[in-house]
Amino acid sequence: MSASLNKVTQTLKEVIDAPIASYFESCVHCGLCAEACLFYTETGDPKYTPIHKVEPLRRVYEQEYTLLGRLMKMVGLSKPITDDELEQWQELVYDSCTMCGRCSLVCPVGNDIVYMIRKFREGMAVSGHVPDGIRSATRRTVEIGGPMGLKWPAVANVLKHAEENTGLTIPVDKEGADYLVLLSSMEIVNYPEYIEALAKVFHKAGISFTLASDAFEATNAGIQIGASDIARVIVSRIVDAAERLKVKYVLSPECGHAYMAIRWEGPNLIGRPYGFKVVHVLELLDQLRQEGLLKMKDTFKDPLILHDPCQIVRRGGVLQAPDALIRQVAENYIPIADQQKWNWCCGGGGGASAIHTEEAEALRARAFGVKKRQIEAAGVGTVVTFCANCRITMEEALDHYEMNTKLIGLTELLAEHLED
Amino acid sequence: MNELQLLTWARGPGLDIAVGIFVLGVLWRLIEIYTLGRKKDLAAPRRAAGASGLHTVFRRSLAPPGMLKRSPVSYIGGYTFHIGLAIIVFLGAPHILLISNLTGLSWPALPAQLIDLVAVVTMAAMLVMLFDRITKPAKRFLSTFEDWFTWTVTFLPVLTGWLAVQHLLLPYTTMLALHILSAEILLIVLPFTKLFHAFTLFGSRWYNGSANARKGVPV
Amino acid sequence: MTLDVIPIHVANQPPGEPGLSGNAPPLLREVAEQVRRLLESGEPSAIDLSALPLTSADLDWLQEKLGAGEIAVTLQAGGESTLDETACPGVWWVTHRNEQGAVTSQFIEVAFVPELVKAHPEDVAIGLETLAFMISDHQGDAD
Amino acid sequence: MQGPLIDTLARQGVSRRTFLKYCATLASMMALPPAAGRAMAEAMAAARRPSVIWLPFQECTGCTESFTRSHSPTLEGMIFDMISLDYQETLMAAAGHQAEEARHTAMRDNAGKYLLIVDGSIPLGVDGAYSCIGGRSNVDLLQEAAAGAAAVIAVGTCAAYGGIPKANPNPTGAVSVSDIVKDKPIVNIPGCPPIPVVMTGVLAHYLTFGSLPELDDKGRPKAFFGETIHDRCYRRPFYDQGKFAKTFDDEGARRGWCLFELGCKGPVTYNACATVKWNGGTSWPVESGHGCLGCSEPDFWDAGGFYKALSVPADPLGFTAAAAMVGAGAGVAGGFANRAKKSTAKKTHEPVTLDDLEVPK
Repeated sequence: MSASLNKVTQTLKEVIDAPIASYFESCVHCGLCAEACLFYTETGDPKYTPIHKVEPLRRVYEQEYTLLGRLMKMVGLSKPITDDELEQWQELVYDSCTMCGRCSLVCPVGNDIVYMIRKFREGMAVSGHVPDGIRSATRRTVEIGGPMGLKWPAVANVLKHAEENTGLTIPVDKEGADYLVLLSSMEIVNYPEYIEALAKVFHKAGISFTLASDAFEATNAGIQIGASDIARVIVSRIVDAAERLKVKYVLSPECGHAYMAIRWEGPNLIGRPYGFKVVHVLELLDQLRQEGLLKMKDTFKDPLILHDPCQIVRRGGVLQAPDALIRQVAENYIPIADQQKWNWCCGGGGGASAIHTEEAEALRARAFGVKKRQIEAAGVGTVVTFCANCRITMEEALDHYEMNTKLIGLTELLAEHLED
Repeated sequence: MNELQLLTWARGPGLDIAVGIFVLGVLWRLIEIYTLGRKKDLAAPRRAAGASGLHTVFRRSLAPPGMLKRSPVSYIGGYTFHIGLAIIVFLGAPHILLISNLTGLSWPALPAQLIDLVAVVTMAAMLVMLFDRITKPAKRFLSTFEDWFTWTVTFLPVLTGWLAVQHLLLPYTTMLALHILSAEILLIVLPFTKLFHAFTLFGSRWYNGSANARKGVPV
Repeated sequence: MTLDVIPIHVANQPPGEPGLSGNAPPLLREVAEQVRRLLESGEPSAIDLSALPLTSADLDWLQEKLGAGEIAVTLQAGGESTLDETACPGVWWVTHRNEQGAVTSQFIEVAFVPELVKAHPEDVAIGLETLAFMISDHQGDAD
Repeated sequence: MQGPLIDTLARQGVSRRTFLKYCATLASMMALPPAAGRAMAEAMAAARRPSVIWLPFQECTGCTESFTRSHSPTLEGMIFDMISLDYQETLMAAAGHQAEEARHTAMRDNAGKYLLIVDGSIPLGVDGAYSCIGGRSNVDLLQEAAAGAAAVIAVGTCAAYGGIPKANPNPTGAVSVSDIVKDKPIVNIPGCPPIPVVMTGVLAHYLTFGSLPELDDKGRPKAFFGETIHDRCYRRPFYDQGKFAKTFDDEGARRGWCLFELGCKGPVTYNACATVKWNGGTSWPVESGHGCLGCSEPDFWDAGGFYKALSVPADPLGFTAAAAMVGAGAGVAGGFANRAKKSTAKKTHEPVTLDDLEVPK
């Protein structure tokens, strides 16, 4: 067995647990998970059936942790995993899985397939069977500080602009603030309006907040690539900063997997509960709305639909806030059929949007078909979302299909119509 | 060996062996699977109504929104043959007698003609499911020897039971012996094949439900 | 003590008389066919009613349809047998009973005279011998 | 006593019409067409009665009782009018050497033509010493008599299939007639005891057509053993409705419901009791409130108990508790091994670095 394969099995042996065992034993090959996966529904290619994407993991489970499997392995009746195989599975595990978790909601025997993918990626990552795009994003995050290679001076520059535009101060490294605000590189570079909107809201509500110069980046390529050790390094920066600055809350930005990383995976990565609370920006906004602190001066008139980012809604549990907030600001909000926890992914989650091979991009464009139909069926020109990654994925897809649809971030939309 | 001896063997040593292996297998597999354990989730939980492991154990028995339309054969066929099997196994008079003999529990049976009808419907549903497995790309793609094997092993007891009652193909005694033997094969292979989902699906649903319930998502 | 005193009552029929099975009406055609054959070729025939899947309601129906004719023969031979002509001449309803009175077999016989009614030549010959004895006895007495 | 049958009957006061009537009923029972009854009567009336040698082996005389218990000239009783019974230990007046002499004479005079009736099983243990007549073992006597027989009729379950003597643990090494006689036609008339009229039917068939009736795969006349007790049972509708007597004195038993749950073997027993009945058509076991024991089937004595329903275990399950222990043991052992393996993997865990993410060389 090659050294890398050895690493794979060692790693998988560590991560395989009772739920994974139970899931594999329960699978009856009914194929219903395929019907929940946009890569299958949009391509019709059965290799995209979610449970098939973790087939090597199943074999390792069977060979290592079942008595019969061990016997079979001993007498040489089982098929060991190979590097070639993992190479082949890389596309299935990364390019064509956005970890949207829709399959986990339909499996009739209750298998949490996305949980299995997440574990399987641990093994894929340690053996280097990962797409270049995610690998380099991870490297940049660890070595430079963010997936896009953004450094603090550039961020400080954006903050300065925001202060100028809003006339409000944006505190940095301020000890004892209520909220530590995190950002995602994508917001800093592409949607700086988010920072301005946030400043306005905090100011209006009279809440103290701060940014940390050594922990401004919320995203965590480590959990996308599936390397917990690396994810831990990245999340520790935020935890350290939050504890150093003694904040009560850490505010997760409009970014799906960032929320997953800091809110749900973080404590498990560092091995202890936090001394602070992690709040998603929409949760905060909805709380302010309920307290009457989020008053609109006017409403947005164009008909629009809402795209629920998987990691925040279905997998993150922020279920009610987005709907309540959009109704606050949009006059012609059109609810769509598959919404909230039943939403369809944009096609770029789980690190997929960082993969820039021709095949991956073509596949993403096809997978966007379901979203495209939703937009067309609703007959709207505007889509509101609250994840920078969804937004950039959809922008690329809309360009690809030459659709004239406008994308707006929810926080930004609220800020625009906020009472002065 | 004549057919009465075969029947007596099936009812005697055969049943003993089959039930023995079944009990052995079920306990072994359950312990093997669930002692693997899992890490405690350290993230602060979020509570939501209707989100818990137990909720999911029950909720997953219903087709999720939109799925019935996407895959009607899987759901309607699946429901039909699962419910059919349950009716036959738990409401057929001879089966109740067996259960009562093994456990001491007893309840009223359904008329034989009704069980007959259910058996026919169940077999039809299973054949439709088989056809579906052959023709539907995702299912066909996932299918291994085990899938065809377990289908056969599940189908045979229904078929032989029905043939025995209908006096078709072979004398009743032989068919009854084959029926009991096929049910014994089913018992023996159940813990070691995907048929074990009959036990693990509760654990799986519960794990999925409770993990997501911590995030406040009723799944 | 009679049997009814014993508190075990055996229901010979399930509750609610099983009705007509629908097997009786075609038998009428069969009988008609046999009668036709009897007329054309003089060949007698019979239908074994106990070999057919008939309910007691079917038998009643059949018996009622065929009706009663002019001749009713009673035979005392190892239990009572009845050979009754039906309303259709040439069609006989034959019932054999054992010594306990239970029906052992039942037929519809199509014949000018049921076979069993006719005396066998050998028996007739024996009868003739008996007659000859009687005559010689009588002559002896007269002498 | 070598004249035509009809004369013998006449001497006993059986009229020709009575005989005709019996033949009609017999034909009906054997599922032969009505015309066959007539043909049978004609043929039999004129037939010369075949010589019959009746050998009793390991038996209880129940079969003989069954045939001889009819007081009046009934169908069953006619058996003895139809044959020239030259040797039957229980019935014959002769004994000892005289009886042996009678058998030898019959065998010599009718060589190749006589019928051999056997009741009882044949013990093979200790060279057949378990059952001897006049110092000769049963197997020896059977082989000698079978050699010159036209056909063998094995009467009763013991002769047909070994019966009760063959039941576990079969101390005498009992076997059936067909286990020993391989070169003669054999008709099995099983039952404990068998239905007498079946014997009459077989003999009538033999006398009428000169051949044995059609047999099933267990050597039984199909006409009588073609269907199960269950299929011909008047209580069958209750089975179909799911109405069962649970004890011999409950409401269900009083109302005549199905006896399946009380261990009735009707569903797997091929015999004619339900239609022919017993004691001159008076009743039969199920009608009397007791389930069928399955006495006409091979090995009925060891078929899991007379009072155990067919769908319940024939023997108490013996492995289950042990299997549960072994299963739990294997599971726990596997569980420990798995956990050890997992903790080793964790202990030897080397932190994943960025370099690990690179493509393996």
